[in-house]
Amino acid sequence: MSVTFRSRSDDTPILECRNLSVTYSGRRGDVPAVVDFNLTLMRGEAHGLVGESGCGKSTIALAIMRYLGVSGRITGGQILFQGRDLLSLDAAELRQVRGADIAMIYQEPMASLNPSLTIGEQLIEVPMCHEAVSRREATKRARAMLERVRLADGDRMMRSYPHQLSGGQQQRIVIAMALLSHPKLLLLDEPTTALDVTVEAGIVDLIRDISAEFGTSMLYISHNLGLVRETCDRMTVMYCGQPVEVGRVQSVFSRMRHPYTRGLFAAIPSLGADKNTRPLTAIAGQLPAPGERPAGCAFGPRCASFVAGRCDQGTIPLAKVDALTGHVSRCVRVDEIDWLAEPPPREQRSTDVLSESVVSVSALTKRYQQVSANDGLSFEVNRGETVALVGESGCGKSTFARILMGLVQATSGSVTLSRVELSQLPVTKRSMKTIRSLQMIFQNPFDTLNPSHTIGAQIARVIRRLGIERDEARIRARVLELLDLVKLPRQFADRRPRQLSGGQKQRVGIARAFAGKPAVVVADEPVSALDVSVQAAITELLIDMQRREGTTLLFISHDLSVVRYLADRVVVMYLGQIMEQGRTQEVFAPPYHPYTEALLAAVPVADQNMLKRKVLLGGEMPSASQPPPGCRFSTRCSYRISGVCDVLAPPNQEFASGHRIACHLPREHLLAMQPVFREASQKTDYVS
Amino acid sequence: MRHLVIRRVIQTLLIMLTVSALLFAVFDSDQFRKKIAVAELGNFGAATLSDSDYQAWIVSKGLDQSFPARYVTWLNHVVHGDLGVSIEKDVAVSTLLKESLSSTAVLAFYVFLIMIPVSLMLGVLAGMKEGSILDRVISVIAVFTTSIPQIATAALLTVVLALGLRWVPTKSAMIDGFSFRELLLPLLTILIYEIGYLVRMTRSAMADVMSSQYIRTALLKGLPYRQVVLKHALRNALVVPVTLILLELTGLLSQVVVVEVFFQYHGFGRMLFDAANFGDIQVIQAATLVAVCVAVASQLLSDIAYVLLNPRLRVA
Amino acid sequence: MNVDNDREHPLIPEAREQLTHGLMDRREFIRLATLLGVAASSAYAIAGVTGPAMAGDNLPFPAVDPKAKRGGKLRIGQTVGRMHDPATYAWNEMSNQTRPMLEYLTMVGPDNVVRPMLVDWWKPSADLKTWILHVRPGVMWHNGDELTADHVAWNIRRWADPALGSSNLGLSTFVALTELTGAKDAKGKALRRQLPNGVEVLDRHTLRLNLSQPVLSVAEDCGEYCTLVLHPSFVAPLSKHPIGTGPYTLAELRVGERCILKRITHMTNGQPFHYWGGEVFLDEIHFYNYTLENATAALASGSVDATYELTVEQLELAQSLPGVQILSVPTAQTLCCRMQVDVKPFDDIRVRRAIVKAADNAAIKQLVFGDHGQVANNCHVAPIHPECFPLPPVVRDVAGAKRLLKEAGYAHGLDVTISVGNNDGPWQQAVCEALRDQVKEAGINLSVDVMPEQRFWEVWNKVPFGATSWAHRPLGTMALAQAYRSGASWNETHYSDPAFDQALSEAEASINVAERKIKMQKVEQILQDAALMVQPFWRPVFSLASSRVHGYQPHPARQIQLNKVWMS
Amino acid sequence: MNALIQQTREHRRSWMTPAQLIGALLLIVWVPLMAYVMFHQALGIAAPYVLLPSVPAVLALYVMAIYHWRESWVAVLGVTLVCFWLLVAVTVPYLPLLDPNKPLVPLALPGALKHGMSFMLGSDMRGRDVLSRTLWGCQRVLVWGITATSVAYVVGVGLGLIGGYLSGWWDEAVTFVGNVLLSFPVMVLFILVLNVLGQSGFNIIIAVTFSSAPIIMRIVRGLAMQEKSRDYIQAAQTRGESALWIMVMELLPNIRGPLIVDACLRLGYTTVAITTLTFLGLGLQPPDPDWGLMIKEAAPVALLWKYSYMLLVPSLAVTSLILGFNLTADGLREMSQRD
Repeated sequence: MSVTFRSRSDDTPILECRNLSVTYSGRRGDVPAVVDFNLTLMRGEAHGLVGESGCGKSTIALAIMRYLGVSGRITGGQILFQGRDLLSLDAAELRQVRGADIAMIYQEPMASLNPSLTIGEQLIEVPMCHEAVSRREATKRARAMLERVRLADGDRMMRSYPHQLSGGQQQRIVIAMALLSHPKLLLLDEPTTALDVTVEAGIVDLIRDISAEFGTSMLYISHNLGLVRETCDRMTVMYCGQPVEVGRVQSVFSRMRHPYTRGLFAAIPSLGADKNTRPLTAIAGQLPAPGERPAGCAFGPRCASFVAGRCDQGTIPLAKVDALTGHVSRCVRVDEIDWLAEPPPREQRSTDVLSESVVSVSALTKRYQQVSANDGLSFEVNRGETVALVGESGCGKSTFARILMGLVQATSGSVTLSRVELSQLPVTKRSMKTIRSLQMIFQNPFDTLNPSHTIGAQIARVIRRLGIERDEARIRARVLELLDLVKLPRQFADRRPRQLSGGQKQRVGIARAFAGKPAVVVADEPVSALDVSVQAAITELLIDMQRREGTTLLFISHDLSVVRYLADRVVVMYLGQIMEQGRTQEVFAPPYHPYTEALLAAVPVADQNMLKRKVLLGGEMPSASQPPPGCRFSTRCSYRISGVCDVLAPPNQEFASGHRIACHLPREHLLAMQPVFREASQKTDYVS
Repeated sequence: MRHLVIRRVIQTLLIMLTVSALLFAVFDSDQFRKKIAVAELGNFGAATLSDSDYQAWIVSKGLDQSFPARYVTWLNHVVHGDLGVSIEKDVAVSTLLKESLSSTAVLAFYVFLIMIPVSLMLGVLAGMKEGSILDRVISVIAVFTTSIPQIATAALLTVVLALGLRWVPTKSAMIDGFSFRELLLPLLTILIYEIGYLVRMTRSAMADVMSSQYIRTALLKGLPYRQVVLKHALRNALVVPVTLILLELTGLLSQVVVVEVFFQYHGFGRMLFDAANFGDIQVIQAATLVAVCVAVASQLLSDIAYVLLNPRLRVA
Repeated sequence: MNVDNDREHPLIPEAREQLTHGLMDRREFIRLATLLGVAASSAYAIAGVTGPAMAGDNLPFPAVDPKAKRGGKLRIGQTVGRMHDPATYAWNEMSNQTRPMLEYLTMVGPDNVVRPMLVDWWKPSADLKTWILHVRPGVMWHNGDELTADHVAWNIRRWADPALGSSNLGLSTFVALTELTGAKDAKGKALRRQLPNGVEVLDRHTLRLNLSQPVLSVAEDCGEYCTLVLHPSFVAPLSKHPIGTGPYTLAELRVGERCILKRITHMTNGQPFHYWGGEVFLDEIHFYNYTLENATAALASGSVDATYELTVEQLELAQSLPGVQILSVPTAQTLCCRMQVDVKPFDDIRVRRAIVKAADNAAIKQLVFGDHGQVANNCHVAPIHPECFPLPPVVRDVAGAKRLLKEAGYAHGLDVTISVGNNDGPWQQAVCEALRDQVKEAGINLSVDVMPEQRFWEVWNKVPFGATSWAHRPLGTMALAQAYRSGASWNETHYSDPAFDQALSEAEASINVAERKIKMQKVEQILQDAALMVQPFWRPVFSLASSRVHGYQPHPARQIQLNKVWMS
Repeated sequence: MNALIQQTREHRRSWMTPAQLIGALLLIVWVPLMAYVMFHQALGIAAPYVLLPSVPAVLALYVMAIYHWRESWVAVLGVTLVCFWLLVAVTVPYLPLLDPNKPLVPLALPGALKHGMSFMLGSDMRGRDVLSRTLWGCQRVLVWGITATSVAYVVGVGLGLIGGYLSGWWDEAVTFVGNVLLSFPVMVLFILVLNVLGQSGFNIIIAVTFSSAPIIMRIVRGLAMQEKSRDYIQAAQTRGESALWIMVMELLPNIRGPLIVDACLRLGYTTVAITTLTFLGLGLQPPDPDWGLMIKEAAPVALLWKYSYMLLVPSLAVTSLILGFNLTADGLREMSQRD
């Protein structure tokens, strides 16, 4: 671990929460958001708070700040900051604590900055307010702080408005703002969730350095186990407003002693595993609705080790797992469950990939005025295969999907589906056969279904529209059959989307896509908006459906773990161009394209057994309206050959059959690249 | 930013051209022309206007040209300030407009003078703490005042202030010259609605801003509440009200019709109303044109103000 | 010809005879005598009644109040119109604005008796076809000219010029100064031209009218509201070049806003102005633009001192206002719910008769004016007209109306619409609504189409069925000649009956009252039988003034005469 | 087979969705009322019976509205006011009122008992009962207001969907037309339209459409553009649905929330507009009772404190109706924000 825990003899914790309870009052009565929360945070310590959405982790941060809005209130417990009860402070005292002693960093940097004040103005008011320094002095400090958060061109930054900066820059500004008053405690509420992976890696790196440099204590809130593992010393896993497992990060990851923690871990695809070697296991059931917390263990109804009469009785206390490290778990059966048992092995799943090309893309280009969203894409997709398009936002992967679906038309080049040219054919002019054989699954579960129509009606409309069935009774029968296939109860046919959870909606989306027995399904980030435990279920469902129907799957994602997990072949895109493509194992192992390498290194890893090499990308992603000449990645590439990379378009170097890398680097150089990941027992220059 | 403004200016010009063409076309019919002819030839009724006289008049006026030529001629006149002559009042329309617009401008001046500070202040106070007692009281009053149609406001104010308390005269013809006492009823009538409307808009803008994340950031930075409101919130919350205030110039042109007619105040609205009643074509045409000019200009100003107040648009 | 010595009309002795023998009542005698050129005061004297006190023997103005004070400004609330060409004025209000500045040849007083103004006497021939007019000497124009017979002749010729399009051509006198050309215009209307020697100037102050047919009402016609006497240098609009003979001149005119007249002290040639009509008291006269409805409010709040008219709806309200005087006068003002005889379904006289029969004039009057006003007889001659022959009252006959409708083929009801403009007040609409309720019993569905005033004036003579308000005229024949004679300029019913025209001309030609009354009976009867209109009543005119205003007299024709009005 | 049975059962259970039921009820209220007011003469003897079905429909609507919106007292109050006037509009022929158009006793003060007739709210200068005129007066305002707003909505929504969904040249054209119309101050536009076309109820509908449709168009266009980018629209596009289907069946139902709020507000605006136009003498013409007309007629008469009821009563009536619309809109907006 790079963040080595510097234990001090100072006994007073920076922050201590004792039996903290927070309740929100709503129209349907009071809803407890946090119940009996305990936390001790020592000086210089970084504590991770992990859990899925709705588990109360953000509420804790806001409660510490005493900023719960009109509906939220603290119903019990204490929050001690350096031994002082924050709950007893009056408004003026509170103001002195806020920003000066405790600072917060937010999930959406853009929304957190005032759009009509310059960055400088927003920065300097912190020291001016808390330390009553002069404007000049405050400006000097702010300017210096910008350098420490590694923002170049600080003077320009100071004069800029938030909208003129990129998301990564904005988050650095927010961090700088938080650090300006040298707070003792930093609350980070999902600080990287809204950012791209490579940007996230930079921010995480910065946060790690800051905590080392300033000795600030941190409460790091995230849904991402990997991030917590990489940034924190201790962690708390939250479920339904309660901590279920607390301990040193290493201890928790190596000895998970709560079924929920284990479930979470099992639901995350690992960069080292694919669908055939380690299938994902979803957590059964759903998160209970707020206010409907079951008696006893909140996780009980979803737990495989549930024992009636024990798990659903009374209050479950935190049981010690390891007294030395303070590792505790809220499980009554912590000593009974066989924690080492492997999940039952699944049947070996294999896909019948035929070498028959279904979708063929060649030199496809799409320009919106100046912006070239796609530039000369060429690749093949074979029948029954899963091909993943990977890249960060703005790389043009969604544009390609829109061209394929006929929602926009290409500027030049061709896309064929079963030898039918589609690049210039809008969907309204396509034959019913083409439409039927090409369907799509969308990213946002809250958007994918029309809120006004029942689930049944929406699926039925597809069946009717695509001409699969004409008889009303048979349509109805087919609807119910599809619901069965995506493992949704039949009653859902009469429900409206708002009565469904995100995962359920995505199941309906899958049912709708597969209703017409399509040859190709395009899935645009189908799981990225879902909680971890649901992601796994949906991913598995997708794989099942694909296998059952023999469908070709075009999977668009920014999440390399998921791609690694389910794709047969991968196409890596950057700024509208393909950087690398090949079979999954080939892409995820050297030789890498420098961008692929950076992308892989940026992924936070939750697996204790994996070690990761540090590769950081410099600079910002250039604007798509002014792509750099030569290799588009050249502005951020650490291997850049000046005079070549930024002048000439890179050649495609073929390494294995179909494994192509668009790079100027000499073949030998590429072949000599080290893998990004290693097993833990190996070398030491890997970070973990 | 310059690009945005230029684009808006061009759009505005295009709209003005279209509106002027429309207005010209609408009043370019035989029926209306005959009326002007009758008036200009000084005859008592259209019945006595012989066809030959009429045709001669048309030729003398150059109205026998093609439509586009006539339009261009007319537009040329308009641009040079020749808006025709009022049939009813025997005065050049431009003179009439100048007088009536200046009377209305006096009214408008006082409206804005009072409306802007009062409504912005009340709106900000209400929106600052959504759901507080102050907010509820202000909001409820605002809903009421925006629900009373102006004729009802005018009637009720007359009943209370003029008939009941006898503080002000019932009418505002200002026959002995300008009198603030007489201006009071029309002024209040407009203000009651306008302030309510603007308070509601300011309140919701302020409430939106106060619930935004950057206000949370500012508060959690430990800044004093006053500073958060004055420095962080107002700047963003007032963008919409300011643009709305400029747009209200248009709204005012509508409202003065009712108010001026009710209180017999000699302004633009009254003039337009009289002209409409009399069928004073050239006055209607010119007044509409001027009204549209003012409206379009206020829309343009409002858009430009929006761009200027919004750093996102100002600093591209 | 020495007209001065021969001023008494040959008919005067005969009339005096009739008066003595009780064949003629006193009022009628006075009218006849003044008509024939006898000064009103003399006529009153001959008749042995006390006439209204007058300012002078030969002056048309009332006597001067000994308490009268000079000075002050009178503010009157009425519609302020433009002052373009007095001969083509469309509304009476315009002439009110002009009256302090321009004057008439004669003036009809509040008692409906005509008196000399700019002519100091007149004399008709026995056949009423030749009239001598004597222009009052010593009347000065504001520019220093003296008023002469030539000026008057210029005016009269102008009024009789068909090219001008003045409503004066609806007055018998001026019609009689024209002749038919024999040609017709595009719409089939007979064209007229002026008689070549209709107006003859005899000397500096005397002129003679040679009429093409006998006319009784020359003196009254010369006092109608469009016959303001202009200086021959006149160029429209009047408001730009105001030259008159009156004691005031125009100071400011803002149409729809105000009209301000100020007393003249000096003529434009610098000489002091001496007004012929004796002393006037007001310094300034202001007209402020208030509609009928708003004028009372303006008076109540002290914005004006007097109003043009008080509508009957506001009567009760006005009575409760402190410090105001309500003035009223009987008139021949009326509302004619008239039908066009050449438009379906009114081209069928049975339909018109059915509507007339279904209406109850007395009930309508009672409903709208209560105890004020007089019931009318659908023949447009009022009891206050000297020549009125009292026909028996029209009787409502719903059954008869139904029968007529059935005959006309409307057994299952008739749908008609009446248009009304409320130009004299909302009572007009009330009349139509009452009519609607009454004719409903006969199976006639009458819809009332209420139009804004100005709209209504655009179509008043075009709508098939409309409620037109008719202003007061001193003689009954005057309205009949304007409105019902074939081809008359204001013939809104399109009625054309040679028998009627003949009868009317005969009546107009007869001076003998007993004889004329009998002739009028025929005229009235023809008109009533033609069932052109439901004319329910003669309305009174009310006006309102602050008690500070003295001598403000309501006039049956709503003329505002301010020469002797003063303010305290 | 099983599925079939289930299907028919479910089909029977939901033969009419709540939205359809509300729509049907609204039609049952509005159509007879419109027929009654616009074609009173033509209906003849049947006229009084036409409104009978509307009475229970109004009550049913009220009960439904109260039930659905019980969480917001603002909305409940608003709906109560609106439904009160709706109820008055459909029951007024059956109420024991004096003839609203018949002059009975002029200037009877409120509460006066004259000639055996009780004038609870007094009588006007022509002796017509103010209470009766006020109650009858709501008919015209409601009918023309609702009709004009509906027409404006049909036009505005249509154009807005075209502009917002089809974009491109369609959008440019629709937006330009909208901008041209919006460049007229409302009252100026009304005066112009009514002057050129003449004064009648139908021309008021046209004038209201000219002034409101562009605003509705803008709102719909904005909502449609926002909604268009959502995945379910793309889903519909990718299955080759026609633009018309997407606009009407996919888009429209999802933007109806803000539109219903706006419609309530707009009903208020239209009511103001119609009352104002009548007041100015430009709109609906006398004699039938109408609030704007009552104010117009009373303004010159109510010059004394004791006659102020003539102004007060119609002013309060029109205010209460508009307040009803505005409160309903506020309540609905508040509820939509809470969800």
